[in-house]
Amino acid sequence: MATSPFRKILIANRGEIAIRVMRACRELGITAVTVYSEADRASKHVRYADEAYEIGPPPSTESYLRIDRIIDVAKISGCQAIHPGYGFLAENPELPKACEAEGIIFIGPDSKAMALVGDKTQARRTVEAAGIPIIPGIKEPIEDLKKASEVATRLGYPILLKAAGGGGGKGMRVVEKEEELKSSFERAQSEAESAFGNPAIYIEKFLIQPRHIEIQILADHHGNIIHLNERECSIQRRYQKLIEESPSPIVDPDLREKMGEAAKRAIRASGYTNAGTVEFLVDQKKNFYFLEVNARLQVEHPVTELVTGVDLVKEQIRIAAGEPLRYAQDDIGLKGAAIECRISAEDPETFLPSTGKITEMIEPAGPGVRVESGIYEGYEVPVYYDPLIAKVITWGRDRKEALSRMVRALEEYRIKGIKTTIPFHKRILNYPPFIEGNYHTQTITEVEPSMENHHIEIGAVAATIVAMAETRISIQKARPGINPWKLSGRVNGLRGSGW
Amino acid sequence: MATSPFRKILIANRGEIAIRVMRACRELGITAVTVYSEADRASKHVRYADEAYEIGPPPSTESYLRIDRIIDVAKISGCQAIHPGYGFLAENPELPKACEAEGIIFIGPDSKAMALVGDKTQARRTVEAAGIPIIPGIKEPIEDLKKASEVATRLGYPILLKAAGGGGGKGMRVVEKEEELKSSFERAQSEAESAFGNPAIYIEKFLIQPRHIEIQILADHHGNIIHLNERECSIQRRYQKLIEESPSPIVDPDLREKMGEAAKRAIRASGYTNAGTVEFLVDQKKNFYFLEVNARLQVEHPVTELVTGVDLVKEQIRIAAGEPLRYAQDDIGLKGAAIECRISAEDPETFLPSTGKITEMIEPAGPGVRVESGIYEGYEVPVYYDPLIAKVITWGRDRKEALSRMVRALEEYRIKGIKTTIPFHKRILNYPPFIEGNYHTQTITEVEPSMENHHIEIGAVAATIVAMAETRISIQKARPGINPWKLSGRVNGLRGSGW
Amino acid sequence: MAYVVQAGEDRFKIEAKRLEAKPHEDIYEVEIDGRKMVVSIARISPTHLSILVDNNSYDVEVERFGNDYQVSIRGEVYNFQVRDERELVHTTHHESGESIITAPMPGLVVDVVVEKGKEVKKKEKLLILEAMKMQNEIRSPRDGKVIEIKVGPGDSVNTGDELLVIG
Amino acid sequence: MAYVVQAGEDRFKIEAKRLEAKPHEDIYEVEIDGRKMVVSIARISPTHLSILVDNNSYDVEVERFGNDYQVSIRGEVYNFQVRDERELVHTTHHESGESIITAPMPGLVVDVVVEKGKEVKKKEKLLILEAMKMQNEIRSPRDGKVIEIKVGPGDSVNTGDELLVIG
Repeated sequence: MATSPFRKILIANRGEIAIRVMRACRELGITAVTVYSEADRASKHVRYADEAYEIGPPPSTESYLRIDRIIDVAKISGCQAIHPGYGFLAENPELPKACEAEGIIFIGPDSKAMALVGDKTQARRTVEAAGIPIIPGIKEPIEDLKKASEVATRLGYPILLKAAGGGGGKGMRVVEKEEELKSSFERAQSEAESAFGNPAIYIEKFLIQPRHIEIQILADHHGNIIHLNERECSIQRRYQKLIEESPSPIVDPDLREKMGEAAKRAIRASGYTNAGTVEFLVDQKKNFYFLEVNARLQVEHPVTELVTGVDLVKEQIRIAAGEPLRYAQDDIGLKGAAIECRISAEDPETFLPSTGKITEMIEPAGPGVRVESGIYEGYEVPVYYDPLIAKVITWGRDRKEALSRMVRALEEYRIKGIKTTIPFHKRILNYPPFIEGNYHTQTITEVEPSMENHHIEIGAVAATIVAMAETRISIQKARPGINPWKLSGRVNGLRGSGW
Repeated sequence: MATSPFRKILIANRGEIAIRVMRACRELGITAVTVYSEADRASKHVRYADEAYEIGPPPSTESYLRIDRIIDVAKISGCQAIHPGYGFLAENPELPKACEAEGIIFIGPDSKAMALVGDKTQARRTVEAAGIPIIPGIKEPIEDLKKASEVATRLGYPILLKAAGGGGGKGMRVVEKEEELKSSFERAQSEAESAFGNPAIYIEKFLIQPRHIEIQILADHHGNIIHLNERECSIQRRYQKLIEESPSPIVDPDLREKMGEAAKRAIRASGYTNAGTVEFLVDQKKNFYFLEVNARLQVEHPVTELVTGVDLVKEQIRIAAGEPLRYAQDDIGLKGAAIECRISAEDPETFLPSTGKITEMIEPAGPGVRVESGIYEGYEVPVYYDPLIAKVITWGRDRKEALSRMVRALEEYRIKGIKTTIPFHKRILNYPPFIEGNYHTQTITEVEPSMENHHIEIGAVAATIVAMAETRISIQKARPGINPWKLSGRVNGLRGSGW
Repeated sequence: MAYVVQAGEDRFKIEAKRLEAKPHEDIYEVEIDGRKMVVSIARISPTHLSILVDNNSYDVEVERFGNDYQVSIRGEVYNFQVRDERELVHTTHHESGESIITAPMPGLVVDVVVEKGKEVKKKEKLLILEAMKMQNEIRSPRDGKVIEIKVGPGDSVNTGDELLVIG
Repeated sequence: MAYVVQAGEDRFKIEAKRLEAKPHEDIYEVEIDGRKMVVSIARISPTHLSILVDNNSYDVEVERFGNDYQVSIRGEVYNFQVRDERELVHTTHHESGESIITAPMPGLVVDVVVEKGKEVKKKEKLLILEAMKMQNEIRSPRDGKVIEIKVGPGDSVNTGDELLVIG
């Protein structure tokens, strides 16, 4: 039905983002090839793909992080391009480098630009030189506690520790005072090592109650760069984004214009192409500071898609194929408001991962609701990968409508067999400062456990009815040797007081 | 989270449209009450409602069409307003009349305007007087074959027979020549009688290959009327719409403006308020003729919602509460393109109804896809009601993108246990004249059964593997008396050649 | 044991043998009309299979309607008859000259258009069944004669109830 | 037979009797803390109930995690313990002074922060378990003393495996 510059693309990822990219491929008439680990044979991305290749054992270091195997699959299957999704190899410059060596197109920036923006120290230097404000902090990665202590003392506590090797919140820690530095520094190093294979950490001044606001960028190979408005991602836990929205409740057209221009300058200065995101922190006086460039499609890209009508994945593919951007800056509107909740397989109180089999599932639908998920009824959520299993994104004519649709969608979403963060999201959606748009990166720590118990009596009745039925069934199952007439009597006896 | 003029609304309907209206209620913070027949206790609309009242046996004449019982429920439950959905009582002026008598607000036009537009003869006269072109035909309902024959001869064949008492394609027949008139007239009368309790028929000149294009209207109680662009609904079978889209591929801004203005004049001349649709036929020279006013929310309203961003159900509720329209004509844009496929529980080849239990279900999702459905896994599709079980609506930045998303969504939609029209829709979506936007109300008769069999070998293998497993299971089940060791031997023997 | 799998004029002889059972998949050797291939099957449910053949991925739904297996792959639908090769030998000898027309869905008989003894053509209208608010025409599957009429106007019927016999 | 159903400090005594079985619903008489009500239950699945009480409609999911029943209604989640009233009499007499800390999910033990014999406070960190790419802190459910440590750094554990004993 559609024509495209590529015939065949390899999606080197799994879960919801692999399916997101494959959906774009189907709509463009491109054959979608994917890879999978031994744990993922029955995963949805394998079923959704046109072709699928096993690349190794479950741990991602032996499968999804194996550049050699991914390149092999691309060559064997005759793929012209590789889309990395997010996570795994998406920000590893070795993948575009290997693609360049093999004549395969990498759907993302070239290895040089990716290496530049991925090295946060170098990235800061580059954008600072382009006249963009950065957060006070050092410009060198640190591997040594003594050095860390000196720098922290100079900047003044609180300070922030971050992995130099990657993003996504892994390895990030705030340190409030000198006494906490040692243990936090060591933990951050160990997480950074395990997540990115690089224990280097860098340190910056920690802003009080800042807002995390980022600008979506598209840049082609012909020097055209546009921004697609901001997303606010201040609802975070341990530096992991949980909720994102566009527009930000505090960004007015003037600030949008300024941040958009700064982001474009940062991208131009870095020689960056394809889709990317420039992250800023915004302080209480609406000063913004460059944080980093995310050299990939973001988890939260759908909120931008809903308010602009642009399919970012398709634009990534077109840019990679060398097409000039189809939109000028003036073509990018901002219609209504969109919000995303990331649903994780985690206990909503303790945030401990919850794995297991999804026994029943009903996804939300209806007006203004979009679901991106990698799960299905009967799916076993594996222990090896990120706990993000689904995203709910809602659109409304205004923020209020988008929020009311999100509450409705979260109430509709039923995932049984594992615990998820849905109840946690519902709490945030009902938290007055969030409803008022008056929140920041620490807001989540203020949200109290839910005290809602409107329906506790009905809940108790439902639990009783199900427990009664289970008692009956287990009595039947547990006594295979019993005379059936007697068993029948027992069951009927129980039936008198239940199902 | 939201405030609304009403505290509590009764939704006097079932299936997907009842859920659509209840979703709007939830988003507005309105308590949603519904009614159900004995066959519908486990239906999704009962589960979705805040309150539900049983109103009678399965046949709709004894339940969903019982105005007295519906009014009783509204009074007992303390509802301030009634939303009728579409179908059932939605175009029966007795319902608004009963509401008026009881001081309940009817979410729709008043009984007088509904009676006027519902009487097609009177409606035509009214709009013709307002200067809007109508199709040549008579202005009187006919109950007698002889009269019908005279009129048909005067207009010249082909002619069209239509039920005077209601819409939705029921009772409609084209008659190509005199010899067919008798049987068609009798059948049309009988269908009209059974669907609307009124056997009267009217006759009009049948246009050759016209296009069915309709204008969505919102009219408040303060004299404000706006139109929300057109929808093209030319893909019809037996005068039942199957696929609708907005914008129409043949409507340019000039024609849109003209048809929009004509529709507003028709609405004003009829004294009509709330949401309504003015249907036109458009001939090959782009002349348009008034067909009728649909005095209700349409099945296909979501396509308008997707290209305008207006939630029509919420606007209906606000209008009914007496609020002035929140939009002027200039606020109504037209962004991108949207298309809807109506999924029915029917055999895709014979169109015979298919009832039974839905054993597995996966609904489509992802970018640009909206699903409105009234089904779930485990649901028994009842024999008593309309076979429409779900709607898939897709949006794209242009028509091509909307269509490619629809194909992708139809491929994702899996409904097992009953047959559905999904394969039929896929055929239309692949039919070149449809892809080119070059179609009309008879196009569907040209679409050939699918000859696609790219995957027939894989299909045959899958059928074999499942059949083998079933054989094994049925052997196990069928021989309870057999020595278990021997049975085990048999099973293993089979296993050698199967699962 | 080989199976004969047929959809309209397409007919395959298929034999499948399980070679290996892994945690997430079963590996089969499948012989289809003499060609052998190795097939990986992951069972999403007993009637929903993820199939990989030469790395090509198919997400396949199978439904049984009576003796037919309806298979859906990416919106393509096939109706297969699956028969044990040996069974086939028997049934082909037993073909009767009569066709029993059964109700395709529950409904109300509104009209029987033909009378007993009438010669009918293939696709000729036989009776009208109302269900789901629509009047549905039941047509003859073949040329023949109406041998028996088992229902009359006003009768309620269930799926599979016999309506007429064409001989 | 009555049940005691408890969620945190909320505790209900519930007795349910089925009065009638209809095609689409079962009618129960439920007595909750002495108040009687009539409840209609439609089973969407064995653990998914549509409940009507006085025409109020609740779509309720119930999940069993061990002895707990997790109930979701419109995004509200409750964790109930459901016990037979008689059973309750027994168990309250058998409370042991030891708490066994088990792994809440499969993972890799990265670090054990406490040593045997250490006094710990409620919520004090005990060990670090890596799963799903995150380091998760396992904390003490109560004040007490570390009586036994059953795992060490580098050990892989499955859900429910015993990690430590607090006395």
